[in-house]
This record gives sequence, structure tokens and C-alpha cells, in this order.
Amino acid sequence: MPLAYLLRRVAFMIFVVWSAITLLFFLPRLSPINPVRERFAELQRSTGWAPRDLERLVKVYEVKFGLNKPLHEQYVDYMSSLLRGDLGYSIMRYPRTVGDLIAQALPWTIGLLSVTTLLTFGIGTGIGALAAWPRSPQWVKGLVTPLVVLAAIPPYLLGLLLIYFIAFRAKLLPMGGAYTLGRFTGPELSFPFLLDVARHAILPALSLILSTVGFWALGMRGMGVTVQGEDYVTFAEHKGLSLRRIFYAYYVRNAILPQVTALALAFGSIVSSGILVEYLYGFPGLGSLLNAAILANDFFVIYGIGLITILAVAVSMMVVDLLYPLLDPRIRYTRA
Amino acid sequence: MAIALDPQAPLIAQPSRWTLVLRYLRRNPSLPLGLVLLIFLVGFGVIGSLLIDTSTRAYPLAAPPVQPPSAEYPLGTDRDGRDLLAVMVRGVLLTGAVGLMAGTVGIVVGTTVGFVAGYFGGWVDAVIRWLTEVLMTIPPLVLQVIIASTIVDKNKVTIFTMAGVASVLAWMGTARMVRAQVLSLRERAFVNMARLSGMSNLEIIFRELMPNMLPYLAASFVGAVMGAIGASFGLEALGLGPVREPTIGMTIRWAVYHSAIFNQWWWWVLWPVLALILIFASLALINRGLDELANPRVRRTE
Amino acid sequence: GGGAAPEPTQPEVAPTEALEPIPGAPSERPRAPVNLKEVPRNRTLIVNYGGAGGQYTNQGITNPWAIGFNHQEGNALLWEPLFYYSVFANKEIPWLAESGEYNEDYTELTIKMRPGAEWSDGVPITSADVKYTLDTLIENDALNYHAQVAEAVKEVQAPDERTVIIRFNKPSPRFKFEILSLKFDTGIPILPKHVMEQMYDVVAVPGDDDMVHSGMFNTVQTPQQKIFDLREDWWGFKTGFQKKPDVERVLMIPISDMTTTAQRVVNNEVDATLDMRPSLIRSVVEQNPKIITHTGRQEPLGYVDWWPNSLWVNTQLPPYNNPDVRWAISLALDRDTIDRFVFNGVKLTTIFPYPEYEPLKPYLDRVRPRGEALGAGRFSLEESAARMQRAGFTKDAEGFWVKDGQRVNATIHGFEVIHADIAPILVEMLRRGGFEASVNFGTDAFQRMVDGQPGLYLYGHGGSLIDPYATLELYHSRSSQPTQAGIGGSNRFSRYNNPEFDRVVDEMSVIPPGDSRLNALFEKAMDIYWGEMIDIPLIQWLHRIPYNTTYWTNWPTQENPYLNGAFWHYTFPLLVLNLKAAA
Amino acid sequence: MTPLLELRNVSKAYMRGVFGRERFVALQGVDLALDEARPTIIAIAGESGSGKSTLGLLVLGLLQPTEGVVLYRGKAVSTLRGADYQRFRREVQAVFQDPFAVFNPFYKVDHLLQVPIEKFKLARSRHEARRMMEDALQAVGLRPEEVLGRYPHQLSGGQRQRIAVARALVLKPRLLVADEPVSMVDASLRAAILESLRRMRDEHGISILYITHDLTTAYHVADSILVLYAGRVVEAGEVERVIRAPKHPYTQLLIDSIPWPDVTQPWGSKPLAKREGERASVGSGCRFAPRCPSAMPHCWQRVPPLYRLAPEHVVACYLYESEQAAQADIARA
Amino acid sequence: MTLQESPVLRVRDLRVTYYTDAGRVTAVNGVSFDLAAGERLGLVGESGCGKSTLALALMRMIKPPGRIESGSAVVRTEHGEMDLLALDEESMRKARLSVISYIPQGAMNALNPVLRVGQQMLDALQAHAPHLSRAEMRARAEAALASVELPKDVFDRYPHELSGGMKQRVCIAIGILLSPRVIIADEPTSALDVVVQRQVMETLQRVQEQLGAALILIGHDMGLMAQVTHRVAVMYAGQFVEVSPVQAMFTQPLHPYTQALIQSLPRLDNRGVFRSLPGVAPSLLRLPSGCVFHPRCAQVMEVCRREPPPAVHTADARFVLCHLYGDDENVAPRATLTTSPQEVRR
Ligand SMILES: Nc1ncnc2c1ncn2[C@@H]1O[C@H](COP(=O)(O)OP(=O)(O)OP(=O)(O)O)[C@@H](O)[C@H]1O
Ligand SMILES: Nc1ncnc2c1ncn2[C@@H]1O[C@H](COP(=O)(O)OP(=O)(O)OP(=O)(O)O)[C@@H](O)[C@H]1O
Ligand SMILES: [Mg+2]
Ligand SMILES: [Mg+2]
Repeated sequence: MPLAYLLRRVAFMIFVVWSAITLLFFLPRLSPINPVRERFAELQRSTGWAPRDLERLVKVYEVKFGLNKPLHEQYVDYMSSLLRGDLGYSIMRYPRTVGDLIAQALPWTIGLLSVTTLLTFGIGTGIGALAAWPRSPQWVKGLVTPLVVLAAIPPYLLGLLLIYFIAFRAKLLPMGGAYTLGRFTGPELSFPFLLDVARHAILPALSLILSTVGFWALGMRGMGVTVQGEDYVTFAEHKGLSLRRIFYAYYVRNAILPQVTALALAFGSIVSSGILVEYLYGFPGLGSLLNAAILANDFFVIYGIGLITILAVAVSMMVVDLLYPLLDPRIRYTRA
Repeated sequence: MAIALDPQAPLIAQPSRWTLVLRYLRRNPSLPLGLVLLIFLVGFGVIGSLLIDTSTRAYPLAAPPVQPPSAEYPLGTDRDGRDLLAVMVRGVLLTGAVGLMAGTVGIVVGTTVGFVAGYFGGWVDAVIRWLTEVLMTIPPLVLQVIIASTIVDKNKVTIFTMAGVASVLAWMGTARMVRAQVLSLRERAFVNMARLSGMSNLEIIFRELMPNMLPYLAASFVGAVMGAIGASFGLEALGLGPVREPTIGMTIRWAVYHSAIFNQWWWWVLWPVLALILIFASLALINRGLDELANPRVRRTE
Repeated sequence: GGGAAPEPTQPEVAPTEALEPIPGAPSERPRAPVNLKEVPRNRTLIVNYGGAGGQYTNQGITNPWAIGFNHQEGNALLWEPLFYYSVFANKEIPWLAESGEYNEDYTELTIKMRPGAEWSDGVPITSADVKYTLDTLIENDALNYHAQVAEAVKEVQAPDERTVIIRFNKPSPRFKFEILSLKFDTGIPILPKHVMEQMYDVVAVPGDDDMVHSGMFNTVQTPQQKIFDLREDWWGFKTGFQKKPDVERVLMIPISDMTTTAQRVVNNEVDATLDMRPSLIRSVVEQNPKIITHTGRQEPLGYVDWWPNSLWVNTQLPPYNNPDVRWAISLALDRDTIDRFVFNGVKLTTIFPYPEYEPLKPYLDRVRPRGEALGAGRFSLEESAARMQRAGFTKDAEGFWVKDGQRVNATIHGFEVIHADIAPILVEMLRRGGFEASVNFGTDAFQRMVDGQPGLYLYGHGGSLIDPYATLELYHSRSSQPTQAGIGGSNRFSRYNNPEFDRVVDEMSVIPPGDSRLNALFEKAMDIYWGEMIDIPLIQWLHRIPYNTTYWTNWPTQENPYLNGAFWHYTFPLLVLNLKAAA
Repeated sequence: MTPLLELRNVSKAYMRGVFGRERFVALQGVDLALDEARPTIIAIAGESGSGKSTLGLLVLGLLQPTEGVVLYRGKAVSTLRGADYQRFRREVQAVFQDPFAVFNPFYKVDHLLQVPIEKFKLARSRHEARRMMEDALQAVGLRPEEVLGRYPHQLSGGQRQRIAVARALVLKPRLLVADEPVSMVDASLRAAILESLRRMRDEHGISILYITHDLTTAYHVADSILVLYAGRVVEAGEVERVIRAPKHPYTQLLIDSIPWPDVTQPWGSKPLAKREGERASVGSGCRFAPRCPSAMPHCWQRVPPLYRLAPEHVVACYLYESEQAAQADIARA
Repeated sequence: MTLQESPVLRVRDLRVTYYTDAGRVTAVNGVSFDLAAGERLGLVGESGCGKSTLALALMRMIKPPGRIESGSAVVRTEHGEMDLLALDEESMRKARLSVISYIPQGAMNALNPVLRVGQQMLDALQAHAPHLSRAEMRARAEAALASVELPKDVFDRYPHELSGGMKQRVCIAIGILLSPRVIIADEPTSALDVVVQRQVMETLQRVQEQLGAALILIGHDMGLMAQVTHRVAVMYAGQFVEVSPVQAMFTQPLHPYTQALIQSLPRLDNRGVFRSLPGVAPSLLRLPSGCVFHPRCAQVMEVCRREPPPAVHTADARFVLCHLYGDDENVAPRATLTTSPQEVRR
């Protein structure tokens, strides 16, 4: 790989990340919400915490969070502390730091969502490919529509239905949480714990899979249709290759290219895609954290999670860009 | 020396356009099925609005609370006393409109941007790529919430603003994919041929490349509409939607809020879900029915 | 354990050092799992409560002075006051104090401390701790109750280990009840002087699981759960002050979704939870015969909370600054319809900003006829229209009131979790009355109320329990701020400003509860309240809390009203002490 | 006067390999000129992969040369803008080598003919357009009602190729790049189509770059011929001379290898040398050296320049070193 | 030329129809022929007359809307005879490439753009000779590439990095990879220069002779036919109108269409003279009555317009479909030939 290209691409990625962070920094500040005051107000509502002179206190904390400074100074502060790896304090959970909150939530999200994303991708793409494959039985071809229809049900509602029928009525699986509370005080590396986590993860994973698998199937089916009838597929048949080999190497292999890009993006956006499901199942991942942060207008946590997502997406897009020519040799770096 | 045609050679009549259309529909039954569904839904909304005074019946206090379906309230009523038949009539139209508006904006912008970037390359591509990547990296929900929350006067939140917010982020995925496709398509000889035929860049994009991406675009469109409806649900869930309007999303939202499933008020959940299912089923079927148009090679026997 | 790990004393953080790492600030790196003893299910009380987005956001903030401390999510089990108060039993329960006596004119309060009480690190709890607690409240303006205490208290003395003498600036007959007693969400706990003094900043140190405390539980907290385990060595057991309860562990888990929570209760996974919407609690009770409520298995399936809700009005904002408009709105609301739609026919609508509690009843009954005579709670669109016309409004083509080409912006602000059942109904009724209404459940609803931007907002009154003063004080002009300037303290959204009203309230403040002089003043105040329609009283707040009797019995009920059942209130320890394991 | 088309020292290198590291020179230092006044059919011959199509794409402006410049009416093609560009597009047309890929699979084959007629406003009415299409199709032996309205994949290779030729006939450009236009049609039709190409030159003054490896047809239809080997011109000149008396050993091999439709004439008398790994071994010398029966030591050292053997005949081979060395430019002769 | 007694391929009454919007296209209309082991049969005819369709039908690769209506195609292998058109799917799949292989026309797009050439060859070996080791497979693939004069490094290249001719040669290499009994080469060299053509055809011939396989060479290049094949079949509008040994074909073409074809061949001696057959091939949608060639026939007779011509098998193993030659096997040609017979050396 030409070093020059690699450097260019990395530079571009850094530029993208910087732009996104900048945008993310300024956008919430355009909104009229004052997170500190909202935080205190929320405290008042929920706990009766009620200092008489709230406004003065708001000022004090604005200073603590640096929110009193002119915007450009805040920006410089924020950027320089980012470079030091310091994500600052959470407003809603002051004096906890954003870094700590994220460190705690991240493994859960990665665990649940990377597995489900891969599963969904595999299942959806597989079904989509089969649906466009001329030799599939009729019922397989018809499979995409019901999957798409499943995706039509809002994930939140789908989750509720699953909880109601599978966990509540049939009592097959737990109704939520990441592990059996009370039985385990916190994450530990033991077999019973992992088993327990897996049991808890089934329903959230299922809701995610059911509500997104249709999109993958739909996308793949679309690409499969265009690849169909290409001469190289025909020639592969002339060669007497097994259907399986034709299917994988000459059909799926060619049709899947755009899906791979989508997968990279999906990986980047697992945080926001899982937000509702994580929330519904009380799954302690980044999605729940983000949800809480949005509800509390906690800028700094939003930035922190935003930053993670931005990095994840930017890096995965870069990786896809760098790897794409390996998948599709017709595309060359020189023109990328 | 000219090659003269044999005057005696019999002329072959091409079947008429309509015959061809009919044959197409017969070969691809999912298209008419999808269309019929769509027409049914639109008809349900339009005719329903004519027959029922949705401006009162789709709002609270129009009927006694939580009535199961009956002769008087064919689809039942909800906890706030909305007549669910009226709610569905209006909801299908409103939600359909939000989805369509946002989906269309998303797909149109995404496709255009993707094509422009992929086809022209150079700095145009660089700028577009930068913009899409930047917007794509930011968690969409965060952006939407921020945008929506800057709309200070919630009275002014209509389904239009919601569609607007939902569509702001609906185009990047499409744009990126389209760009990738264009990169590989534009190397094809028929693009060169089109250029020799005097087509402008824009025409090459829209007349030569675009049709070849139809199946993808159709899938994308279905995805965009769904995405937009999903996004509108998200906004509604956060109280950033037109709270009073009986969209399908709000209806589901209220049903969830009042634990309709647990309380076994099945009708309150069933109808909106059914409506969504029908909307998406019709889109998916239409999408499927367009295969042959997009790739004539997949055509099956009569 | 033990609070013996004092944080090194640090200089106060100057405001300019914003975002600099705070020295000694806690880190929340995943800790090694704590090995807790096994507690069987029938000795564990599991409650589903709190959290945001399905997880706790404040776990480990156990220091009551730290910003973000929340007594509701279990921490009430860690801290103790001088007195508890149970409104249903209508009695004061001395706790760390053995007694507390006012002098004749309510300018001095003498407290005797209970002997044998000690902190979890074994240090005795003495009058010095009480003095420290109050002194710090007076000094540190970042603390809750700072203003109230600083205003009232002249001086705190601790002449000996067991005696505290509080001298007041003026007669303060309610100080003991309002400040020193824990009930519902109000009052202060006593904090350990020897620990707090080591902190570089008492509002910045969260405390964590090993915070030295006095309550009968120890805690382990993660975002997923808060575990409270009974302390065998609690001073109350050692001194024989209390008998060991059956509850050995309290497990508190965050709520992600109310329906799921209901299902957990039905499945016996959870013993009690947050109060529920009317239909939900009915379904819960129907689906599990073991589940009871305050009123057993009969409607209204709950008890009245101290938080009656009004449709609050920004009395500074046109057109709501016109009492006619406020009255027109009240007249446009059909209370019967609200009862029917929202509360399954249980009559919960009210004309009072007061909960109808036993101690308050005599006062309320006295003024009720006056309110009814004025038309409070009446539904009449004609009268409403007449009021609007008097205020200079006319109806436009669509039937909405307009003045100077402007419709009335009747957007109701509120909180989705608690107001989503009533708000749409109100909106519809207002629209029928000609007000262009809608709902705003935005994440910033609170901020808007604070800023005074909206004209209408739904909220409760954290006010009176035993006499009418506290609620009236909410409308005192000292908490009224100009619009845009934010607001004062707790639950104070009123921007009402009326010197005459203030005078009445001020007069009441020095008269002790129960004194008959209050009656006339109260009548006067309520005449102003209703006459001006300062806010539009709507409903009593009902706590419909499901109690699952599968594992635990002796819940506080109508028959056995030893407490209100809200375990998230400061009185949680009293509930725990009373629960009995099911046979 | 400025020539219609001029190539000055044109080279084209492709980037190859996954990471575009390998530079592959497909065409090297080609000069060529065409006069408008003297419409000519120039055959471009050479083995497959010798750069014929690349040359065509360069002329069409669809590729940019890495070195040198392609001039159309005196202006560099890559810089043409506005009206000049329109004119260039209108006047320079092509029949591409691969008749499968030039069709957009989405459209019926009509599209290929319709678009240029519409874009260049060749017809005043739809009726006239239809007429033109039918005429052109008939001229290449296709039955309009049979091919129109069909999708490309429903036609045979030869049918598609002929449609592409028909398109060129409709357009009547000034310059036509015809890349293997008749490789897929039978002998009788081939004759007919080549005949119509020649008539285009005669009646409409159209110059044609006839790219082919079929020397028999080149011989019949072209005026002059340019033989490429591995991206370089090895021999060029008047077709009669080159075919009848080839000078370069490669041209000789080519002519020798023509399969004559005559059972009595054996196919090829010269032995075929192995070509294994030839490119790598060449280094800086003549590219044909490894296969050349008469290769001399210095053939391996330096690329031979073009030697002019006659006013209309140049050859790049040291065998003719003794002859007057020509400026490497047949056009300026 | 030694033709074995029993043919390696026996095709009988093959009919293929495409069902198009405009109507039914009978692309192969009752074709029968035999092919001996080691024989090279040329298949010529106007473009669109059904040559590729015939080949595809033998491969059982006619896709909708096309359909094989009738016929049989029996191949003789060491394991006995099999009717390709009656095999089950799996056996047919196995037969492809190992029993009968097809080198497609327009090889440009026949290679998967995202797989290396070598991989696409290995795939074929994997499918039919899974017992080979990877090294053996690679060796065989490289040998095949070498036999079509491609450098070794092509194995590791992607198709788009090859010129058209190189791609075509890759397809040929794949076609001979498994030593099939019958090789169908559909214009295998139309994109190749003559030198390579010669090399490729020599290779094809060599391999084919070594294997004793039969070769069907589809093409337009009569020169190639003359140089390579033993027999030539002339196809017109879906039918074989003449099948003759190659010398006879060039010296004494029987069918008027064949005669026209031979006449239109370019020669070195008359530069610039094009002679072509007037008229256009009939539409396969509506074939003319009687003899399909009659509208363009220089020697058309009344009977030609009415009746389909008889299949005539002459004594010297030639076949012609023409009214000129009576219906009796031994009848001598009634018409005079336009080219005079010559002594043929072969
Ligand atoms: N896009 C490309 N990238 C890399 N190499 C290429 C590309 N296009 C062509 N080549 C190489 O350039 C050389 C010349 O190709 P070109 O297509 O011009 O040959 P040609 O003379 O037309 O051959 P043919 O007769 O087979 O069509 C070949 O070796 C080919 O592999
Ligand atoms: N998929 C198809 N659908 C409809 N008609 C088809 C299809 N494929 C081929 N045809 C028609 O069948 C006839 C025979 O086509 P075929 O490809 O066999 O011709 P060919 O003899 O190979 O011609 P060429 O020499 O040009 O390749 C043609 O008229 C063609 O238009
Ligand atoms: Mg070429
Ligand atoms: Mg063919």
C-alpha cells in the first residue's frame, strides 16, 4: 500500500474526526438549554434538594464546567483537554468523570452490539442473497418481505412484546438487566456469570436482530439482483462449479461489496442503534448512558460518547476504504 | 453495396405498451400486490377522512375510554377517548406523509450527492465525502435531538418539521453507497458510449447510471422511508414530535405509556402495528416487483 | 470499611480552575466484585425504583451534601435524623434525639441526644455532630437548606455531649418539623463531623460505598443495582432501641420501563415499586392475588401523597397575569371528566393546593365552602367565555380566543413520566374552551418552568403536611422572580407577587401549628388564592404502590397506617423495620 | 494547415496491482496525424494487448495520455471546452471493441441509437429518427423490427456489434475509431459492413481508425496501416506495401500467420517462439527481441528508432539501420 | 483424418425456443449431427442464426425465457453413454467442463472481476478434481495458462488487468483444464491477433488431439475454419443447411448460402473488392415459408417457396438441406456449382 495514500487517508480521517467533534461541540451550545440548571432542576424535582439561591449555584457550577467562558475559549479548553485524553466531568453525575462512565458502559455495548450486529449482518445478508438467488425455493425468496415487515415494528414495541410473551408470560428468559441482580454484585470473570449474562442478552439481541435484519436482507437482495445474470456467473456455471461455490464466490462475493461498507457504518453506529433496546432492557451499555445523558442534557457525556462513536465510525470507514480495493480490485487507491 | 431488405419478409408486430405492462405485472405479481396494498392504505386514509370527522374523533374525549372494538367503535377506543378508527385514518396519512417526505428528501439528496461525488471526483468528491463522513460519524439521535430541541416553540412542531429533522440525516448512507457504485459503474463501456453520444455528465448520471442502481435505490428508499418513520418515532418518544397529532408513532407511544399490552388492550396495539406492517409490506413488495425493471436479465419465463 | 481513610485536606478549588482534575476526586474504575454473604430471597426486599435510562447515574454518591445525592434511591437507609415524622400515624418519632423542646416563645430549641448512638466506624454520635451539621449549613451556601437555616438560626450550642441548644433569630415554631425531622422528601440528616471535616469540599466528595454513616445498612452500589445489607453492629440493635428486622438485605434495581416493572411485580421478582397509573395498578392487582395496595385490593388502590397538582400559571406573563384569564381556564376544565378518564372514576380532583391529610382536614373543611362559593372547581364554558370577554378577548374563525391578533398560547408544560395521562385530556378541554393548547414534554420542560417562559405548567406542591402555612409560603413574593431570571428554591414556581398576601403569610410564620389564630389568617389567604386563582388546583396525587405479599407482609395500609408506603421517602428505614417475612 | 487529428509522442501508462504500485506502459511514444482533406482509413494492427484499444481511447479523449498530447483540429483534446468540446464530441465517434459492455443493460438496444440522434439533434421528428435508425440497421443487415425493442442480452454478439456499427453510420462523424467492429459477424456480412465503412470515407469524407488484428480485412479496407508491438509502433506505412512486403520481423510473422481461407495454404511457415516471461527480460531493448529470429546483440540494448524505407513506409528495426533514419514521425513526412 | 465408428457426440432433433415479448424465437430448429472423437467441427453462419444457442443447449445452459423443446445429445465416455439433455442437474453439473466444456463468446465479462484469474481456475479444478492437492492444481492451472501462451504471472492477476485477448485465452485455458470429451469454442479467437490465434488454435488442436476430444469451433472466420477443422457445418436461421468435409466445403460448396459465403471471402489478389450476399437473414420470429433461405437465394425455384427442403445425405458423407439436391441419397447435384471443383490436398 503506498505510504502516501495511507498517510492521506489517515489525515483525512483526522480531519473528519476533528470536524465532527467541532460540530458536536457547537451544536448543543446552539440550543437554549442550560444543562447545569436543568440538572439542578431535575434534582429538585426528584429529591426535593432545594437550595434557596439556585441561580447563584448555577453560576458556580457553570464556572466549574467552564460554561461561563466565551464559546471559543471553551472550545480551545475542550480540544486541549481532549488531546490529553481527558473527557471532563459528567454534569449529571458530577463529580464522576466521563471517562469513567464510558469505561464502565463500553464493554457491555461492545459485547451485546458487536455480536448482534455481526449476527444480523450474517443472517440478513444471507437471507437477502438467497432471496435474490434464482435457484432458491420460492419460500426463501419470499422471506425478505416478512423480515422487512418485522423491521416495521418499532424496536421499542417489539421489545415490549418479546418481554411480555417470552419473559413475562412464558417465563423463559429474564425480563431485563445484564445479569441476575443480587446474585452477582458486579461483573466477574466466572462461568456462571458469563452464562447468566448470555441468558440476559438473548432478548435484547433478539429485538435488535429482528428489527434490523430486514434492512440487511433488503439491501443484499437488491445487490444480488443486479449481479444475477452477469456473464461471469454464467461462465461459472459453465465450469460446472458446485452451486455452493458459485453462490459464495461468484455471486455473494460480488454482490456483498456495498454491504461491507454498510457493516462498517453499522459498527460505528451501534451505540445509537442500540439505545432504545438497551434502555428498554436496562442494559448497562453506552446506549443507556447516552439516553440518560440526552435526558439530562449532559453535554460532556454526550461529547464523550459522541467522540467514541465518531472515532469508531471514522476508523471503520477508513478501514473499509483501505480494504475495499482488496475486496473489489477494480477500485484502486490512486483514485480514491 | 447496400444490403436490401427482403420486401417479402413478414413484419413482426411488437406487442402494445399495455400488453407489455400487463405481462410484466403477471410475471412479477409482487408489484401489483404491493401497489394494491398501497392504494388500499391511501384509500383508507383518504376515503376515511371523507367519511369520518377526524378533526374531532381522532383526538381525546371523543369517545368513552378503552372500549374494545364494537359496532359503534369498530376499532375500539383508547384510554384518552380517541376513536381508534379515526386515529388510524389520520395516522396512516400523517405517518405516511412523514415517511414519504423524509424518505424522498433523503433518497433524492443522497442519490444526487452520491452521484455527483462518485462521478465527478476531484474536489467536489472530497468536499462531499468530508461532509457525509462528518455527518455520518455523529450519532444520529444526538444530532436529531439537538436539532429538534432548538425548535423552541413546540406549538410550531408539525409533521413537516419532524419530517425535516428526520430527513436531515437520512441521506448520507445512500450518498456513500451510491458513490461507491458509481465509481465502479462509471468504468463501464456504456458510460463512454453515452459520453460519445453527447450526453452531459448530468445526463449520464441520471439516464445511464441511475437506472442501473434502481434495485439498490428502491431498497434504499424503502430503508429511508422506514428510517424516517423510525426517526420520527424516536423524536416522538422524546417528546419532540407533534405530541397532539394522532400519528401512528404517537398512538403506539400512548399505548406503550398506558401499558396497553400488559393491560391486554390488544386493539390499541394491534391497529397501529398492522398499519405499519401494511405500509412496509407494500413498500417491500413494490421494491421486489421492480427487480426485473432494474435488471432485465432476471426475467423469468412467461 | 470504616471512615478511617480520610481524604487529605485540600484547598478549595478556585472557580477558575474549571475542568482541572479535582484532587482526590473519586474514580469509578471497575472494582473487584465484592463478596457479599448469601441472603435468601425471603430475607431480601427487592424494590424497583429510580435510575435514568435503566441504570443508576448516582451510585456511590452517598454523601448527603454532595451534588447529586439522592435519598430516594436507597440512601435514606444510610442516614438518620434527629426525628422522623409519620403523617399517617401523625406522630413524631424521635431518633438520634431523645427529645426536642421549644421554649415558650419558640426562639430556642433544646435537643437531648439518644445515648449509645454511634457512627458506622464506632465513633459516638454526639451533640457536636448536630452542631457541626447546622453550622456548616449556615456557612456553606452551596448546601440545601442553607438559606432556611441561615435565616432562622442565630446560634447552635453543644454544652455537653448529649445536649444541643438552637437559638433562633425570630420565633421559629416549624423549624423542628420542617428542618430537623425527616418525612417525605424533606428535612436534614445528621452528618459525622469527624469525617466531613476531612473533606476538602463537602459538596464534591461523593462518599462512595464506605462513607461513614449512622443508618442500619451498609451499601454496595453499581449502575445496575444498589445493595443494602443489614448491619449487625448498628447502634440501634446494640442499645435495644430497635429490634432486628426480618429484612436482611434491600436490593434496589433501576426502572427502565413501567410496564416491565409491573410485570416483574406480578412475577414476584419485585416486592414494591414506584407508584403506578390507575389502569396499570389495577391490572397488576388483577394478575396476582398476592399483590395488595394501601387500600388492599379495592379502588382507589393507593393513598394520597403530599403532592397535589395544579395547573400552575405564570402570573407575570400576559395574558396569564390577568386573573380573569386564569379563571376562564379553570372554568373550562371539567373535573368530572378528568376523574372519569384519568382516574377510572375515583374522585381525585380538588380545589386545594393541599393534600387532604388528617392534621390539615380541619383547616380545609373550614374554607371549602368559600372556595365553592367562588366557583373553584366549577366547569362552565359560558362563565369561562364571559371571563375571557371581560379580559378583552374575542373568538376567531376557528373558535380560539384572540386579542390584538394574538391567540392564547396555552401550551402545557409537564413531565411525560407523570403527566402524560392527564395532559392530553386537559389540552382537549382547553381547546374546546377556545384556548389553543398543546403539550410540551421536552427534556427541558423544567428549565422552561424555571425560566418562566411558559404560561401553563403541571406541577405539584411540596408544601403543607400538618398546617396550612408551608403551602402558602410557596406563593410568597420572596420566591417570585421576574421572568427569565430563574427561580428560587424547592418546588417554587410561583411568580405571584402580592404584598397583602405576603403579610398574611408572614404573620402565620411565627404562629405554631394548631394555634387557632391561624384559622382567620388561612381564610384570608385562601380568599386571595381562589379570588386571584394564583394557580389552578387540579388533583390530589395518589400513590398507587403495589405491595407484593409473597415474601413480605405488614405493609403500611389503610388498616395499619403506620407510615406512607413510599419507600423512596426518607422514612424508608421505618418501613424496613416493620416488614415481616411471609410465613 | 492543421491536421484533423494529431498525436504527438503520446504515451500511456496504467497503474496496476492492488495498490497501484506497478506502472505498466501500454503505449509509448506514438505519433500520428490525419488530414481532413484526405480522408483516410488507417488500420491499427498488432497483437492483443499491444495497446490498440488504448490508442483508440486516447484519441476519443476518454483516456488522458501520461505523456505527449492528442490534438483535435490543433487543440489539445484534454483542454477542449464549450463549443469546441461539443464539436469534438459530435465529430469523433467510436465503435467499441466489446459489444457486450457498450450496452446499458437497463435499456433496450434502441437507446444506443436514440440518444445520439436526440442529443445531436439529427432528426426533426420522432418519425424521422425512427427512420434513420431503421435505415442504419438495415445497412448493417439487421431487421429493425426484430432488434429494436429488445434488451441487449437477448441479442447475439454479432447483432450487438452491428448495432454499434449502425450507430456510427447514423452519426456520420469526421473521425471514427472502429475497434474490432466486425470481429463477430460472418464473412459475408463482414464484407458488407466494411464496404459501408469505406463508403463513409468516400462519400462523407470520414476518416477511420480501424483497429483490428485481422490483417486480411485491414488490407482490403485500409489505406495505411500502423503495426503496434507492446505499445510501440514497429512498422507503419501504406497498406499495400506493408502487407505485401512486410519489413519488420514481427509484421512478417503476423502476415505469415494469417489463416487464409484456403485449405491449400498452410497456416504459418515461421515457427512460433516461446514468449514466456518476455517482458521482464527485455529491459531497455527492442521488445520483440526475445521472439525475433534475427535479433542482434544491440537489439537488447536500445529501442530501435523508426527508419524510413520509403516516403510511406517506416519501420523500427536495426535490420534497416543502414537506411536513412527517419524522424520518428510518419505524419510529418 | 480418422473418424471412429461410433461418434463421441450424437445430437438429434435439437430444438430451442426463446419466448420473447414479440413472440417465439426458434433459435435452433431441429438440428442433428454426429461428432467423432478427435474430430474438429466448424460451425459457421450468420450472426444470430443460433450457433451460441446450440452450444448453450448442449451445455444445458439455456436460461429463461429460452427453453429446450426437444432433442437428445448423447455423449460417449469411458463410463458409457449419457444423454446430456436427460441428465439430472447434479450429473449435468459434473459433466460440464469435464465431459463437455464451453469457451464463451465475449470472454470479456466471463471472468469474475473480484477474483484472481488463478482462483477462478482453481475453482474449476476443485469442483471436478477435488482429489488433487493444492500444488497439483496450481501446476495444472499454470500449465493450462502456459499452453495458451500466457505468462505465469497472469495466475495472480485480476481480470481487469488483462487485455481482451488475454482474457479470452484465460477462458480457453479454463475450457481445456479438465480434458473434456467435447470442447465447444464459441469464437474463441475473435479477439486475438493472428499470431496468437495461431498459437491458441495450435494449442487447442494439440490438447484436443491428445485427449481425443471432439471440438466444435464456432466462428465467422472462414480462414480459421479452413485451417483448423475437419468438417464444417453451416447454419442458417436455426438449421444446419450444409455439413461437409472442409475441403469439399471450400472447393464445392453445395448449398447456395454456403456458396455465397465462400465467395465473399477476402483474398489477397483482389484488394478492395467486397462481395457479399444481398438481403438480410430472416427473422427467427417468423420464418419464411418453404426453404428459409429462399428469399435470398440466387437459384430460387418455385418449390422452395412452398415446401421445406429435404435433408440430403450424399455418398461422400455430406449433408445439405436444399431442393437443388433431390431427396434421394445418391442423387447427384442437379445444379451446377458456382465454383469449379479443384483438386484438394490436405
Ligand atoms: N485499466 C487498465 N489497467 C491496467 N492495465 C491495463 C488497463 N487497460 C489495459 N491495460 C493493459 O494495457 C495493455 C494494452 O491494452 P489494450 O486494451 O490497449 O490492448 P489491445 O491492443 O486493444 O488488445 P486486444 O487486441 O486484446 O483488445 C494490455 O497489456 C492491458 O493489460
Ligand atoms: N435470452 C434471449 N432471449 C431472446 N432471444 C434470444 C436470447 N438469446 C438469443 N436470442 C436470439 O436467438 C437467436 C440466436 O442467438 P445466438 O446467440 O445463438 O446467435 P449466434 O449464432 O451465436 O450469433 P453470433 O454469431 O452473433 O454470436 C438470435 O436471434 C437472438 O436474438
Ligand atoms: Mg483492444
Ligand atoms: Mg454467438
